Amino acid sequence: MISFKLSDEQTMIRDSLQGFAAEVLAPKARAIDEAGDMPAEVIAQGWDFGLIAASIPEAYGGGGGDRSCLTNAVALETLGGGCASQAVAIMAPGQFVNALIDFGTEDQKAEHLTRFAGETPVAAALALQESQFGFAAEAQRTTAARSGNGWVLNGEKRLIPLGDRADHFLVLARGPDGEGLGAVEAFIVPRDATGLSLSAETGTQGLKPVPKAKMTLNEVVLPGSARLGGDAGIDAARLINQARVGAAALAVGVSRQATDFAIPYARDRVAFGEAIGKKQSIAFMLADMHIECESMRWMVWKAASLLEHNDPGAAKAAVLAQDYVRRKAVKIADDALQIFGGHGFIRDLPLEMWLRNARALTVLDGPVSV
Amino acid sequence: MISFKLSDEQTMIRDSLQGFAAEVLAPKARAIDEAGDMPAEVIAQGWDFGLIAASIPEAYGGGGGDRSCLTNAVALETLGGGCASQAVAIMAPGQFVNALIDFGTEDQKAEHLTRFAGETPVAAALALQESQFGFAAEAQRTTAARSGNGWVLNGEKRLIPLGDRADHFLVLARGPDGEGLGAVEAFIVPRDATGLSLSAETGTQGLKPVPKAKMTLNEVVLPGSARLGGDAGIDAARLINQARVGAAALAVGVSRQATDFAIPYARDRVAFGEAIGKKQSIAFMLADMHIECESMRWMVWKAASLLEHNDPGAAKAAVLAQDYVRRKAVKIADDALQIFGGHGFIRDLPLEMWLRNARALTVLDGPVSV
Amino acid sequence: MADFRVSDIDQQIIDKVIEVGNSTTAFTRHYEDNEHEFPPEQLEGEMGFDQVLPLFFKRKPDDTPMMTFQMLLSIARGSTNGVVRGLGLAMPTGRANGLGNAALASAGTKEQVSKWGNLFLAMSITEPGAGSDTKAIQTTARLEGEEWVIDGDKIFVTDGVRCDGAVVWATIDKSAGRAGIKSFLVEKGTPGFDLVRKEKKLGIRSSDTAAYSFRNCRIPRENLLGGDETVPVGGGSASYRGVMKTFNMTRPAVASGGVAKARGALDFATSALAAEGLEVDWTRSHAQRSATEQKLIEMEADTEAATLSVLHAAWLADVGLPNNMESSICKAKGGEVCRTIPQGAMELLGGMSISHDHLVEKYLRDGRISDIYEGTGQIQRLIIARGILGYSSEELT
Amino acid sequence: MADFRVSDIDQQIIDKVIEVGNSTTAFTRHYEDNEHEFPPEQLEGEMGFDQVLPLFFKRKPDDTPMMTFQMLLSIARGSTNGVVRGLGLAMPTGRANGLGNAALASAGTKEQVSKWGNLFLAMSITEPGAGSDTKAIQTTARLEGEEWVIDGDKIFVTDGVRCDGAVVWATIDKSAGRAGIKSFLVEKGTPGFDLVRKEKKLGIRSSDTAAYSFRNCRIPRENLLGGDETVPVGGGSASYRGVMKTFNMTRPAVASGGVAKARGALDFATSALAAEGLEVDWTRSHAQRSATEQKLIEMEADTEAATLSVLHAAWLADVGLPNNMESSICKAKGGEVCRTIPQGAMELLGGMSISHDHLVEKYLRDGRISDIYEGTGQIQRLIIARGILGYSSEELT
Repeated sequence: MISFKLSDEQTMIRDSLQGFAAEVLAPKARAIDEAGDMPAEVIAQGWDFGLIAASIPEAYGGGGGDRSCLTNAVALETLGGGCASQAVAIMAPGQFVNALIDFGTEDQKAEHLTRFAGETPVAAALALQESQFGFAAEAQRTTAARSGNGWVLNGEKRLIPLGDRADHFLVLARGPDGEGLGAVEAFIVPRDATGLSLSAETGTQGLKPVPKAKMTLNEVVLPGSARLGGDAGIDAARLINQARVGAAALAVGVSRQATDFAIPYARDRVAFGEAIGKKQSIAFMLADMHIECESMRWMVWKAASLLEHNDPGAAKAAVLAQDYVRRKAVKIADDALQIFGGHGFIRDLPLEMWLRNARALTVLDGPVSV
Repeated sequence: MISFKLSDEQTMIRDSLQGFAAEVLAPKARAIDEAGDMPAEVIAQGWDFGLIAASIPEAYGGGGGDRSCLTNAVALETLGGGCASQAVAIMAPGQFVNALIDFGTEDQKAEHLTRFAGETPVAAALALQESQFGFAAEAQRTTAARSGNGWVLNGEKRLIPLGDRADHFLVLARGPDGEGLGAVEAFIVPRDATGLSLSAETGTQGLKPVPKAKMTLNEVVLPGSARLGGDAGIDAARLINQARVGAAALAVGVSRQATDFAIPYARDRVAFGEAIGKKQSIAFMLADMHIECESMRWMVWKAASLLEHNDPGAAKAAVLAQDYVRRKAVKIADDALQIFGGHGFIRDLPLEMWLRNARALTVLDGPVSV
Repeated sequence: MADFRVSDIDQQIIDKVIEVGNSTTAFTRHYEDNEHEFPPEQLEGEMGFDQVLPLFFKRKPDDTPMMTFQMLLSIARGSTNGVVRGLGLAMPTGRANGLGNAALASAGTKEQVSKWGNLFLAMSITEPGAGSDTKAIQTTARLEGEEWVIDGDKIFVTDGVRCDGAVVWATIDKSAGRAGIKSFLVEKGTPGFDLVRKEKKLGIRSSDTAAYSFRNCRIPRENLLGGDETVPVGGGSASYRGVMKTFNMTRPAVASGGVAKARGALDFATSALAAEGLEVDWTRSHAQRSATEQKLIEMEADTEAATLSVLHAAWLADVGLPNNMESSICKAKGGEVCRTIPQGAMELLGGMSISHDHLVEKYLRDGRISDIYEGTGQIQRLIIARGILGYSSEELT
Repeated sequence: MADFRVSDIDQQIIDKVIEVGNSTTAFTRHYEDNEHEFPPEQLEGEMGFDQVLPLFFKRKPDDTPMMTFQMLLSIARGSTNGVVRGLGLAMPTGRANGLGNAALASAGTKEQVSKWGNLFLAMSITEPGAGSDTKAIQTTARLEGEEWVIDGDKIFVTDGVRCDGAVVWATIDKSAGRAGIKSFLVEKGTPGFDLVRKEKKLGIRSSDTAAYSFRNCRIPRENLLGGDETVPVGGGSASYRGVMKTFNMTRPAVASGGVAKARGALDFATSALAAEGLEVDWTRSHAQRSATEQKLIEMEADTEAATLSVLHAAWLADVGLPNNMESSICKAKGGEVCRTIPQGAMELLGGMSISHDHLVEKYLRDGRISDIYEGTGQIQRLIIARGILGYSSEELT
């Protein structure tokens, strides 16, 4: 049945994260963005909410809760409404953990999940993006070839979140079988694998303070057990769609934040003798921003919910959510900036940061997952 | 050098057509559209301006003026600003004549052009559109195969303007050589060719009163001399781009007409105690309509001018003009209707007719040419 | 918990509604071309809502709540090809389902409902000089003895030709503004009440639209809806509020009509283009898509967003939460997609989309009204902006 | 006759301007990252406008008229990668080319022009509480003996750090509204005139932006631009009108800056995607294109339309025709594409577009200001709407 009602647990998570986003993340956002550096304490504070460990089975020391894409979407939107960069730093390890829960063999789960169930933050990340412009996950260039019982990986991955500190990466690569997304495999790769080298990225326009690394894979030899899911492999479409919807959920949070920031300003700012909010051009712009924040949210919720239920319509819903948010989120952040005029262009206010973050979140296939 | 100045002759043509469009075409437009029938007298009155004969060489009894795509663009915009349907009925034969002037052999010109140099209207048309959705001129399905010294045509053409009365058609078909547009050839086909059958179309949403026919070509055998341009053939890209820009020029006229009609209404119509033109939502809509009417015009002028000079940038400019007008013209006509609210939806006012005509002109590859 | 799936039985109902809606497809073009002709009681092959009704009894308590589900049905029904009977086709409420009936139900006294409940009633509000600004209406009603005397002109009366009568808005006191506006039930045949013309329209031709004139038109005193004109002027009249309440509840329904036309045009384009080999591959990223795929995806996303906004507004009503803002949001979205999606569908289909050989052009014409009636997109944005900015209707105009 | 081609020599000049503009590309990222550092007189490999100047003498009388051509050059120059010197780079007017210099040239007396013409002058109008609404400025100037005493705060002063002084707007009579506003030349170092801070901005970091404060700042009486404050209040002051005239003339120039950033981002995307095999085939129809091709075509069309609107406004000025409406049209278009095109370019390029490895992200940041300064898109639309509707600035607000 169709319902827009969050469960009590989801409501509780949202409410507690709302406070954290508004009182902890948002006030620090500008300073962290300017410094271009992510404080470890932010990650630790985020870790304390137990979002990542919540759905790790009890057998591995986790919370044993249901693995819910919708809960994650709600959490990401809420955190993104405080600071998208800090949200990414906090939630990036979830990509690794969620994929293991969804696709990992019992051995893989046992080996890796326990580490994420503790009280200390553990860094891990998905390595998906590559150097080429017009990057498409289904046409990626990193390759995985069979070699005896194991695998050999070659290629380059870019903009890997937490790449400076992660002990393990989930590296996506084109395997020898299948076509398009059907050929995409995921491999659990330790940081110290021979042939793997990491270096810091030069910098990015949006999500600026998120630590990001470039990874070169030069004949990286992996055992057969490194292939996520073992012989069964993974459903790459599902994994990548979870990442797309994750980024979209964050972008909804950014859009909502920018809209909510612009509304009181439009009431307060006087031009030509009147509050600019009383001008239809500004009032209607705000109305459209509000309309689209709502619409984006339902698109993301639907995609997350169908992904959670492994519904046959999930892939379509995820593509639609990604497309919709891509078109609306940047416009909303950009219009919010416009309402502030020249003030929006100055780095004293957060408008320009939100524009950069909205742009980053809607060109990347997700540094976080639902 | 860059200049936006029309020649004295172009200015004169525009001014005289403006009067004709406003005083003759526009007042009749609604009645003709409702009747779904094009009066012969309209075509005769339009013919009297000598637009089609103007650039037929003197040797064939024509005006001997320069063949100017820009002049045609100006004329089409102006006529389209009176009534697009009547403009099509008047100017459709120009597609046949212009193509003959541009690409015809001396024999072809001598045989056909003289007929169009007289005082009596002569109907002729380009047969381009086909049944398939997503029609692309470069992937058309009508074929022309060599047969001895001649040709055999097979296929179906749709929505041919003046198809009920034209004595000759210029039929486009894929020849045996080349790829894409490079394979497209034009053939001069008489109405009574064996294997050719014509029937009236059931009706259309826009350009409703323009007589339109469906043509079936079943093993239509043509002599070698029927191929436009003889052995040299044609530059199909140029011919089709002239049609695209022709339709765009008409659509600019429709957009301008709708905008100019909405402006005084917005001043007069009172809602909530004030002229609706004083509401920024309406005022800015009108401003955007005006901005885009201007912008579309320059896009069309540039494309027409480059086509006229056979400039290397002409194909690109034509595609850009078509794309731009496609996106803007329908929006303008639709916004004009919106300003009139429910009144715009009723067939007493011309708003809904302009919307239908704008839509037709921006999905067809031109029933007229520059 | 939040969910976006429909149950099997609900899907069966939706499919059946579509089947019913398509059962008259063969006649659609005829009633487009002969717009002032009313179809007979039964068309060849026509299926009725009675085909759908039995399925309803199989619904379970945990199926999608009713108002939300009605929106899904409205979108499904409006997206079909066989709309030849106007707004009333295939809906479960029978003949007496005009907009005026809704007004009667919400604002009439018990006696009035029982007296007129079986009439087919239109709603007559708009005037040549008053569209969205309903408080500017000029039609007057004055009490002479036991009769109201109505004078004025009305336009855009939906079902105004075939209805049995209309609920007419008139002011009993122009100086009182909104509070002076009352609604009156005027039956067809009342002297002084004339059907001036049936409008010729761009679309929704199977829904007739009338213009009325009232000249010294006398109706019994008890034809005032709600029965009592003495409600204090300052607080607004009961009947006015009753009708506005009807409107608040019907906005999602009207929005669903706009979404339906977007959906119909999009479905047409999707299948017609698939037949030409132009089909969306949902596993491909943007850089690997064709222009047609990308445009279909964008149209699908826009239509989906509008659909979800309608469902959300309806769901709030289902669970008893306020939905005033959300009703305007979904009406704005429905009004947007009813314009852009049929336009976009025709663009992708190309030149042949304008031909009467196909019904896609009808979706553009039929859909267009959805951004106009029951409040234009501009009016909805005004309501939304006032809501988020905390402005009154005097502060933000 | 109407023509849209450029002559060979003009194309050579454009190409050379691009070469000059790209000559400092190696330093661009450095001055982005170290935004408060001024580059030295000469960077390694840096070319100057002296490379371009000789070509100008080869232009013929029938080449594109000068202001129109300047717009082409401005777009070409602004689209290059090597913008490390702000607005003044590679322009033919030398150092004294601040916005204040234009104001001085148009509103100053002969004596004032000859006295201050060699200074680099900024323009100081905006205040924390007065952006587009310039008549609301609060900075005051009062005459005390032979001195004007300036008091107030100014923000968004372009070149305000490196300039020698600024033309400052202040009111001598708040009750007179616009007519009370005069402009004053205040040199750096004048007591009471303080540079409060240099702003940190999203983009155009090579153009410094300052905030000023004036506290009991005394300047000689003759520093009033135009020299005479006694112009009747009702008719507006000569200096105010002088400056507005400057603005009217500079709107196309500012628009060209926005178009330039659109052009630069689009050119980057076009060639980068071509290298990946994603190239526009101009002979293909919509149904045969890839999504990338279609988006590139739309962005190219939008950029072209904006370009033509700029050229049209400039051309009208060249031939001596009024261009007030057209200046606003092109400013609106420039403001639009400076936002949408860099955004769209990054969208097509995908994730790597955010990386500092590439300059495409800079076009988004640099371009964004073009829809804000010299009148936002909203202000331009207000001007255009007033023009077409025949409303005064009091009637349409």
